[in-house]
Amino acid sequence: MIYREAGDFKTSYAKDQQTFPIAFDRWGYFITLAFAFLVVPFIINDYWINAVVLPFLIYAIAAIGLNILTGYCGQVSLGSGGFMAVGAYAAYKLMTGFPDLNIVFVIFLSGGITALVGMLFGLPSLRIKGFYLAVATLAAQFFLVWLFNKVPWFYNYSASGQISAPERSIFGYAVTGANALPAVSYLFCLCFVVILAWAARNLTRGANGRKWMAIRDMDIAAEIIGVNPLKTKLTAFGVSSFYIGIAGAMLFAVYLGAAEVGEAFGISKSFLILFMVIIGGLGSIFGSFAGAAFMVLMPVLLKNVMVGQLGWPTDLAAHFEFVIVGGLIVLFLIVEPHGLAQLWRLAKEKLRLWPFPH
Amino acid sequence: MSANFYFGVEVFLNGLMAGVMYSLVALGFVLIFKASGIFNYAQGVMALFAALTLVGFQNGQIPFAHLINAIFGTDLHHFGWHMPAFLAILCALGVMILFAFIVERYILKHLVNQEPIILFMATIGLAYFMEGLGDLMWGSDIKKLDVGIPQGGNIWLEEKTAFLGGEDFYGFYLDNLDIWATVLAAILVTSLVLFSQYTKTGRALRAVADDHQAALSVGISLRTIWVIVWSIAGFVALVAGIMWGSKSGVQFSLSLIALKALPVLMLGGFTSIPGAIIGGLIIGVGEKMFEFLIGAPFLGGATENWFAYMLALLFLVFRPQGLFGEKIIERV
Amino acid sequence: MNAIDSYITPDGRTIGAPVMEMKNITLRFGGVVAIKDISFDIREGEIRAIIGPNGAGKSSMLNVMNGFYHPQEGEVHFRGEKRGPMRPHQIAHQGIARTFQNIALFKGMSTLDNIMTGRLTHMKTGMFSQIKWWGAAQREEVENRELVEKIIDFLEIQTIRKTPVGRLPYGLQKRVELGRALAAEPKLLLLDEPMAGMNVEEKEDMSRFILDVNDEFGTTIALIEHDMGVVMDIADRVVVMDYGKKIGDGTPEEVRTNQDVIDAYLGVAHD
Amino acid sequence: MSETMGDPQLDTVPKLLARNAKMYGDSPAYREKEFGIWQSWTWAQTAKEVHALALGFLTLGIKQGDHIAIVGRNRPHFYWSMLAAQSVGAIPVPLYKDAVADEMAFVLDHCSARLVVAEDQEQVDKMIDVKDQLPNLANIIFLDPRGMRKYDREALFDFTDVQAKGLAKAAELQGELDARLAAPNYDDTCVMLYTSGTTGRPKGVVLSNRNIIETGKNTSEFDSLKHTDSVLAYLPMAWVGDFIFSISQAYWSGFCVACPESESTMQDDLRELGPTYFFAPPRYFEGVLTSVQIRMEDAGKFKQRLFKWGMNVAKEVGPNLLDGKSVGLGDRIKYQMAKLFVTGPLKNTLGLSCVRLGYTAGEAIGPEIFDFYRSLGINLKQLYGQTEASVFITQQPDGQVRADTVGIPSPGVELKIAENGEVFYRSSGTFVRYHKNPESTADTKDAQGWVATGDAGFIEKESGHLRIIDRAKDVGKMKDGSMFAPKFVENKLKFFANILECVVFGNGREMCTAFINIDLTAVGNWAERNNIAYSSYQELAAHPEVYKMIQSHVEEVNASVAQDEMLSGCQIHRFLILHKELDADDGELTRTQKVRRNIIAEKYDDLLTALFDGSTEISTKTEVTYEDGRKGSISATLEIRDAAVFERAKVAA
Repeated sequence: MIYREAGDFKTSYAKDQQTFPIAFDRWGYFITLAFAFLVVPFIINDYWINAVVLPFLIYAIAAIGLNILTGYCGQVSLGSGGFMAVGAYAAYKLMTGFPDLNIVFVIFLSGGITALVGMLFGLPSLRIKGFYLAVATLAAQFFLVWLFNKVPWFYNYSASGQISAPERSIFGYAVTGANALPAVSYLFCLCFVVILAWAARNLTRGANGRKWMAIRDMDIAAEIIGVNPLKTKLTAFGVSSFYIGIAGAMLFAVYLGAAEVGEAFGISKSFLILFMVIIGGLGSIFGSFAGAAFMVLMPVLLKNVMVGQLGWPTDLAAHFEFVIVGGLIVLFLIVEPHGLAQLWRLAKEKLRLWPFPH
Repeated sequence: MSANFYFGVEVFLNGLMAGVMYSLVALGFVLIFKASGIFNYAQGVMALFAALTLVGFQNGQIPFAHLINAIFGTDLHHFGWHMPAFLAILCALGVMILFAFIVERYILKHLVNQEPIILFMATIGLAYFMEGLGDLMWGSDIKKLDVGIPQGGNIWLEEKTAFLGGEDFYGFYLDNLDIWATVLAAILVTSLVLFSQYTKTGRALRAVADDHQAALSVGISLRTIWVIVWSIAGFVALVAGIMWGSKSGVQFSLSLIALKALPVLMLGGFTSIPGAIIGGLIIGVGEKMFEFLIGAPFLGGATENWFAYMLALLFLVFRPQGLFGEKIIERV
Repeated sequence: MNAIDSYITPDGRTIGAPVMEMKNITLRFGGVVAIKDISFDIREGEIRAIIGPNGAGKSSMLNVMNGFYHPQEGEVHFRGEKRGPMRPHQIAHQGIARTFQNIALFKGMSTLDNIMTGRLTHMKTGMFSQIKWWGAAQREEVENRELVEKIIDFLEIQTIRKTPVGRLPYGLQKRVELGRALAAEPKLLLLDEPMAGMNVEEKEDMSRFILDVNDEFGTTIALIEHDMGVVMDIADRVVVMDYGKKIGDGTPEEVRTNQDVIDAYLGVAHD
Repeated sequence: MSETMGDPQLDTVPKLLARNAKMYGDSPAYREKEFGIWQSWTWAQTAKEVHALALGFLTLGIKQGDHIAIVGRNRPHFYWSMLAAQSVGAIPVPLYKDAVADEMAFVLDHCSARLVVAEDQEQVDKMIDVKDQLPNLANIIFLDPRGMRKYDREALFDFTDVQAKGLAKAAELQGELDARLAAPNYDDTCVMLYTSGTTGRPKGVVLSNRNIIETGKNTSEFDSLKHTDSVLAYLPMAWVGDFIFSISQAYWSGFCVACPESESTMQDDLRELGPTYFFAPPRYFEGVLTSVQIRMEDAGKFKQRLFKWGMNVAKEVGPNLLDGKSVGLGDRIKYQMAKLFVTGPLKNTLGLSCVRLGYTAGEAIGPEIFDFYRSLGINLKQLYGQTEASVFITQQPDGQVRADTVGIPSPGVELKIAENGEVFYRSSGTFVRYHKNPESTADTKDAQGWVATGDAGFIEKESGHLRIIDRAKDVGKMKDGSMFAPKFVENKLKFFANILECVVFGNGREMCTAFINIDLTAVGNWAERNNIAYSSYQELAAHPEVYKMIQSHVEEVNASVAQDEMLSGCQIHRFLILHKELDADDGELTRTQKVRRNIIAEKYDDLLTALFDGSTEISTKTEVTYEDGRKGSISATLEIRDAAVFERAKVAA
């Protein structure tokens, strides 16, 4: 209905392959970006930033990461929580170990370290497939959490066993620690999200992405047409963990400020990220955002309604949240196994064919 | 022989007993997986749910009391009667079977021939749902479960074995509950094996995994089979719930036994019943011994959390098809 | 081994020296012998068919040729070199592409992307230029797209360019798969029952494409088929297998008159 | 008629090309959807391509005045070939690519072509089949080498090779080429086009540079075409229309000519390209409208209601806005809403949203079809023309667009109506002669340059618009002496989506009867909805329900014909639905899809007698030709129906 594509034709492959081939989408994208950078920081309040926007941005990064591994390369992972923990603890050690190191580098380095760990745990993926691998990744989850619990060096022998982020700033604005202004941390995260999403798109649109998807769709055929399975899977694990590690580092440093591995990066975190990917849509960057938004917003809404409006005790509300999240997951899988991204695609098709039904 | 050796033996025995429980839970997975190709992550939560329901019936709790109170400002809690254990168990079993029907009717039916990973996700969703539901119905406070299984150390065994290993060894300390649990679990495991090996239904169950026609040929519809396996899984969950519950109270952590069973499956293979049993024992013994010999002394303990997984992982790297799976010849 | 000489086909194409030589190949699965001491060669620019009744071991042979199975005995020589222990993906890089009997397309991707995967062995840009995209990666993408579009045009599948392959009818899927193999610009193209499960017109189309491929790109083709009819029309030389043994080898005429072959196809009892 | 001398700089098409290459060097001249994207050539690049090809032609020894035949679907390379031909002083002769070998043989022989530029193996094979009948045919150039590896290359060349060869020899040939470019004058031949005459063998219409360039100039100015415009070239290259739109007008105003990927993808390509200037025969617009209706039938209730509402608003307001009449604010708002939700997206999905000028011609177009597109806000107009006139005889100026007229004389065209009602014209576009056919030249064009159109019509007093009734020779008298104009009735019938084609008979008889072809898409869809099972066109056509429906249409038409006191005698008393679709391959239609009524009358003589002798059914057997040229025959028993006829409208006394 809103699309006017006649005359919007492509005269080169570069144009044909761009991310938003339809002019209308392209403009929508630019406007959204402009809005996020130029308007949001001035209108947003602390509650929204802390309750919704920051977690959304950070989890979006994690979701993109897992989507690269699971959605694009078809390797199911239940270890995201553990890898986020790696990112977080790496960031903590780097920040405390090298106080002068710029926070941006800290975060990228933490991602890098996580990537290495991820590839280590990715090694078995050459031999074991499907569920076996999925369950195997739980090994990473439990082992890593245990490791950060049991080895005091990781939390600098602090009595509480907690890690807490010291203040770091860029251009004189604090982005971590107590004095960080919400708007600043927002912009900080936003920059990372935009860059990383863009990089993810580029990694998945070309040769590299096709290797991943070939492995996902039919690994034997992929190998026979010349895709090196181990290398491909490992890059997927590496890149994925890089993203998840960065998300972990930011969750700890920018959002939580202080964390204890058990409750911040437990297995429930792994599932949370997985839900985001599934509900958002496997194999879709947009889906990662949609899923993150959904899983972040829904509990907030439920809480507001049940506690805020109906005045129920919080524990009851929490239980309800479980019931509803669980129910929604099942419902989603039944109604649209390919997630919000697919719904979006279908809606778009309808709009493009409007007024015709097909 | 030094006392340490006997402590080791004691640990070993405890490991075996834990292992039997693992096998039991793992069996629940295997049955469902073989019959419906579903990897049922909710298995553990089912145990929790079953236990909660059981306690609820025993103490005559009013379901959803909190919710009702929250909405209508009432102050309900109990019906005020106590149900005898065996009756409560029957009721709980009934609930689990009902649950099996609901799952088949409202979930599985709509998810036939989806990719396995989707079904797996669905069971995770289901797990979340049941966890919330259980708490909503019966409240999330830790509950004591007592169905009359004797508890505490087994004096008899302790005295009989005291003479071994000199003066600083007081004989094997094994908890009666564990012994009972082991015995019951062993019985259950054997009967399940017999059931699946020697009854028509049982064979059908094993058949459907690889070939739905086979199942139908025995004259049982796929949906019936699903209901059956999920009921069985519910029953297994109930038993597991009772054991764990009586031991350490009915609480969220109970649902984690599922996570315990996963490495067992990796080790034994998702489709192999003997695999599940042997795997269970190996893991049970393995993690206890590892903790006793290496974990506690050198690694600051609590290695049970991950040892099983690491073991399974390493194992799989060298034998991807698991203990009892046959070698896969890949075709194109 | 007369590796130098070459011959001229009736329709005037020059067939060169052997591209691939199979020497005394034997392949077992556990106790089962799938291939028993088979030798033959495939020459530059020819269409070489391997035929035989179902279960004759044709597919296994193809899997040996592209390194998916490793024979217990015998040697595979490709372009004059003895093949060492190699993984299939390395062999693909040597210039051997294939199609599959039961289609092995990447269901989640469009026709275009599927054929683009055929180019993967030729695409070299590293991860970081991929991330940057503008520059090397995009240039490479476009160059390969141009080549792939020529193949799409050649196979007359322009209209399904952006359709997910899952939605395509069987015949078209076969064509896309051929396209994926062609995209690799292989030195040797292996076709696994390219006409299996096709109706007459589809078979005719496919034979036309195979001939055109061999003709336009001079591609050396080895194909296996269980029904003799089609093959005899398009193949230059034919190997006949039965129960893992080679029972005939030569031009279609020679093979057609070979007594063992006739028996095998009439299903005369084996002693 | 003024014998102006053309601007010496611009008196041939190649000179126009040179000018465009200078003036619009970087703006697109040609586009073609190929390899998944729109390959584009600027005017400058086009000039290079043509130059290279022209040199190539010289290497093949093309002489001035030679004929070069061009066979293929619309592709830039063929337009270049025509330009290259003109550059070396040869005469391009585009042919219908789906003509069978011997039809081509006739034409090639008739114009004694030296060279053929053919599209692909299919066309080349045809040439090779008939080569030995054509002593003059020296060489064949092909575009697509696919499948021709093994062909004997001695007289067969690849398009790009020829260009390369030409460039290689550029040094010695350039002088010759320049000379030939300079040589021709305004009245030398520009192109020769074969008319698929409704009767007999095609005639080669010779058009001069004057014809082509004057026409391009006048009509471009008439509709103020600019170099920023674009057109989709999808109609047969052999048809004069395509030459005028894609060469004459395009080169005069320098706009871009785009070619679809293939016939089958034309609709999609149109949607992508979104041209600003669009020509299509009424058939096309009918077809699209039918498909719109069919697709909307599958839509949900809400959408259908919205669609109805939007179209109604558009119908009320749209035409007035187009004609620049004053429209109330409320209506304007409603129209904008409709545009947002219905007409806008609809136009877009049809690929017509950018069209600022659309023409239809060739046959009468149904009023409601015409209004449908007008109300979408598409400036669709009618023109009246023919090959001999370089198309344009009359056309409708903006603001004076009506369904039932064909507009006022185009610039530089004079009209006169003979007493028998036949329309004559005289213009700068009037053709020079029929090739090797002085007598038919003579009886079409008289000494003063008046050309008989062969159509009967009259000029409306008040508006000065021309109205066409029918082919002059088809207009006859019925037994009772009243006027018989079959086309007039046929058109009314064809305005029904369910009727694809029909032929009315009755000349010299006491009543009118008709053969009818149903439209398989429309009727088929209707059958589905009323779950009527059918396996073939023949079966569907014979279905009593279908007969019932068609009968109602016929009677409606009779009712309206009855209103016209001149023609009320032409009401259809009896009709039958043909068991096969009329088809150009069977010679029943011309290549431009016009009915050849005499041929049909002969072929279906038995049916015709049955129609008039009052029998209620007739069994028959018919020859058919399949795509691949094989012949076969189908036999059927056809029902004949009587239709209600109406009182002649009394002339108020």
